[in-house]
Amino acid sequence: MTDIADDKKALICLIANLLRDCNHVAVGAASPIPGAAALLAKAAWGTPRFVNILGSVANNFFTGGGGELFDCAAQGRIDAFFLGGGQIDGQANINLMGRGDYPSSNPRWPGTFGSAYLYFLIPKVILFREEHSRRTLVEKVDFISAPGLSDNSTYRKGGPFGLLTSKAFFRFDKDKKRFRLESIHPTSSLEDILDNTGFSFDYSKEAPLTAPPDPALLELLNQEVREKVAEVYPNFAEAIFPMTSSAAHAK
Amino acid sequence: MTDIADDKKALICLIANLLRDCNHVAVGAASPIPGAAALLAKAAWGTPRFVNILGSVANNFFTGGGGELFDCAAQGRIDAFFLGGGQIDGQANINLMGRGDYPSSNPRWPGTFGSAYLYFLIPKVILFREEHSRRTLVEKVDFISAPGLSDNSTYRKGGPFGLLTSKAFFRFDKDKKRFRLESIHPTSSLEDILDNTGFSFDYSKEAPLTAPPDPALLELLNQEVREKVAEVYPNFAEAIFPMTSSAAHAK
Amino acid sequence: MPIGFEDGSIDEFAMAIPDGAKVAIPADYAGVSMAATRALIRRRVKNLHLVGVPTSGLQAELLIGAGCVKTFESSALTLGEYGPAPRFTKAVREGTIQLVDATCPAIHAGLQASQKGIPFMPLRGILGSDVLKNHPGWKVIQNPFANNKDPIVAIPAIQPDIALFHAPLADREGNVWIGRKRELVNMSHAAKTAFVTVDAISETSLFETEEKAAGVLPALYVGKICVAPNGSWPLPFWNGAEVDDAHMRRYMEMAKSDTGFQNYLDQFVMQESVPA
Amino acid sequence: MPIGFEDGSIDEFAMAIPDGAKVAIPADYAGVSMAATRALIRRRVKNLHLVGVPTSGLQAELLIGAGCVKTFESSALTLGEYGPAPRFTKAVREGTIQLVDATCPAIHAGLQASQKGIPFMPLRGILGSDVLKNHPGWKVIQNPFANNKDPIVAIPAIQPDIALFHAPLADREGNVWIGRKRELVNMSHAAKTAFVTVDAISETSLFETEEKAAGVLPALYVGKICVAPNGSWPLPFWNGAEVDDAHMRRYMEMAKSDTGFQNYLDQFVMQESVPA
Repeated sequence: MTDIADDKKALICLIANLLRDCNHVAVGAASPIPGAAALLAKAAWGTPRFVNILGSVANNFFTGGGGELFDCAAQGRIDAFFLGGGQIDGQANINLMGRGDYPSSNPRWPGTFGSAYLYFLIPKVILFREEHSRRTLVEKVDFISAPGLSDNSTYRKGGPFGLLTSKAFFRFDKDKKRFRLESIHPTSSLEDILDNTGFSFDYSKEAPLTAPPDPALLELLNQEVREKVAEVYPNFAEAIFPMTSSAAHAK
Repeated sequence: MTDIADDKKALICLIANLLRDCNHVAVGAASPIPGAAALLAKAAWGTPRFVNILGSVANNFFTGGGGELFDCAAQGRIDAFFLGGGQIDGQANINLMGRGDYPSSNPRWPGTFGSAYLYFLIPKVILFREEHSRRTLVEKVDFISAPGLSDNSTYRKGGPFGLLTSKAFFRFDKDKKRFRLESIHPTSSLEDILDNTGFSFDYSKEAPLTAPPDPALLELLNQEVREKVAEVYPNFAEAIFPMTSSAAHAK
Repeated sequence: MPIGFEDGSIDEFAMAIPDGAKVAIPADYAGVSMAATRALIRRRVKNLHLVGVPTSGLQAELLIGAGCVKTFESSALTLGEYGPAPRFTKAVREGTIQLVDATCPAIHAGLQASQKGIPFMPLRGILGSDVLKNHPGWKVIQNPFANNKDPIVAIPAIQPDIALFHAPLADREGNVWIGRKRELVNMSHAAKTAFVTVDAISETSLFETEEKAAGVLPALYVGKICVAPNGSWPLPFWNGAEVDDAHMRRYMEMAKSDTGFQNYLDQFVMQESVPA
Repeated sequence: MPIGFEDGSIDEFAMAIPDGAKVAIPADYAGVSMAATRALIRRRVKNLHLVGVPTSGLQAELLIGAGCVKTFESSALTLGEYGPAPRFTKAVREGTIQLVDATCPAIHAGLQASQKGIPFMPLRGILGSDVLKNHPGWKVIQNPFANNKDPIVAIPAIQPDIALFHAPLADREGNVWIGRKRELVNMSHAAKTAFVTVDAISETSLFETEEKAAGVLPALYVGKICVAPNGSWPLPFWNGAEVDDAHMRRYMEMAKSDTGFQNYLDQFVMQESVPA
């Protein structure tokens, strides 16, 4: 239990560092790790200055309705966002629609949401998928909900920055149109990653281990930011901050 | 003074009758006669059910900002509207831009406002211009802010219904593309109208006098509706309801 | 005042939504009229064309499961943390509903085009996705203001017959308070009319203060109102209610099988007893 | 928190609006920052491109008269019942300003295109008008969804550098309360940033209640705030103030002649003493 909590906290700290250069980060209500990371970065460095938790009432400052997120992205006012996918391939194409031949997908997943749009407009899109397996990280997705790359005639201000899983962090190299292994989490190994990744990617045999979280940052998360995370993601907070009594955070 | 007030009340009653078949009438804040007519019709018959006084705070029910009027018209949710013009011609073209060669108009008037749009989309547009002279009612306008007619390939759901002046009421005949004199106000005559109209129009030598206002309607205006008119158009109410003390309607 | 405003039951309200209607519905967090949804199933509505704005959840899942839906147009159907929607998943697998899969901003853009009375709205992104390849309505056009090649997707207007949702309050004139949920305003402007269930009636005008007025959908756009306290149950409601977590888990359990889903309908829809 | 939020004077606020800026300003009834307008004249700003949303009045009239304006883009400049705007009329007659004459919904559409990050928005109407014939930016395109000839006007995006207006309240986070005046939100979303004068500062968050939140422009869009009580004087303000009728009449009298207008500027702008 504590190990899993520690792993999740490490992911939160890693993502927080990736958001430090942002002014405004939007995250989904059902994305507790990215959401906690954005809240942590704001608490640690004051940047991102704006963190918008979509679907939340108290932590969402949009006042223009459900469309404002998309307009805001098109205005260049959202610096980072997170996308997942039932399948992600080596060209950073993502599939949120389903496995098999569309339209009779089996299984069918929820659908494309805003990915086919936001992936084009938000500069730093971080692909985040905890399950790292040949089922999720595939050679070629069955359905392109949103393409990782576009040709030169396509208006595109944003795209994939990297891919974070429970085993590793990859950076996406837009020139080479491939992922490059950036670091390996302490619970995994290069061999484990090669075994469980369905697409080919660049790597060095000396690929470093993912650095452990900075103790001060971890301390901040466990102390100050814990309350904020619990406000937005109560169930998640229960799981990763086991000392948090449910009474203390009941609404 | 009282004569002028009576004339204006007659115009109000005439317009009110034209609005009786409407669900929603929008009027400008600076259009007291049409505005009073809409309020009167609502009070008399319950139709229009919705009267929206633009630019007013208390009598404007739009909540979507300045653009809602135009969207609402495009949705087919506004049945009648009023347009004026420094010049109006025999094809119902209107000019709100200025006299002479654009852009160095002399004089320049305020500009086109929403006319170039609303004239196409609101079914019953009533042209209202009190000054009836060869200066205002011209053969051809110097600048078409909004055309009275469009060709068949043009998307057009609305257009001119009629033209009301201080001397007469004309109906616009879309097939003949001309105005037809409908009735002559008691203060004028056919000769007077022919003398003072710059465009040619159809008429019968037996063109009737404009019917005097229905006494019950006039009574309603003077009693119940007076307060409502004074709320929106205080200066105008002072002028046409001389018994209204300024104290009684001070805000 | 909207027809049937005072005395209508939720079942009468649902009767006014005809078979085959194109109905716009909000996402699970924005005020879903689950009370009207159950009444629609009770009245055995057929061939609905649902437009999930921009996504849907339990509402579409139940209507699809109950055989009320011909077409589902949206950018997702999600039950969030409860997992894959069982009836939707089955309908897709078996091809029993027609899918018009979009992406969130395109749903908004299609509604806004209808709201503005324009035939289409251009939209960035989307190019190169299989969503574009499979969408029956979208077209790629050249940006008329660009000198170089600049393709852009044109999203045709979506005009629902009815926008259907739940809101906290309506007043006696038929104005509805929607707070910050402006997608409900857009939906209603875009649709021919709006049908709204509300928790309660305000005896004073919602235009009484500028604060309240800023979050009002005017009566002009509203065709029918029905009082249905807690009408979004078991879904959460932005104006206070939390999701009924136990009920959602129970649904997921029952809806695994066809008979379980039928039992759910019998128990919670046909013989409705909504907790207060 | 916006720069200079606490300690900035109105003259410092105006200094941050550069020469040549494209500035969106609201209609006379929607919250005009006349305080900032006078400060702009005092700082002798040059070559402004004003976008009146969708019209302007005294604000543009003064700036044009004072020689601050290169381009005036709007659908009207009107002083309402006070009659023709004397300095505007003269500038048009003498050709000293560049005119981009539009129609109200096209101004809104151009801003909304910028707000949505799209190159243009199609718009009905306008065809056959001399407004279309003379507009430098609009194009007529064929509706790509029509089988027959169906021309429609394409309005290119209007992206102002700054949206400038007056509002009742801002909070310490930089959020601004605009009530029902959503054109101010559209203007601000469309512009690179918003500069706002306010009557007062709210010590509590404007997001504290849903009622208040529904009328908020979020701080994300706001670049600068300056406290300027009664900052719309002599214009009316939707949040309470009536027009200063006597002052408007005085302006009309003085602005008849060039010297009279200069005297007006000297007396009411250069040595400003705004009544409380």
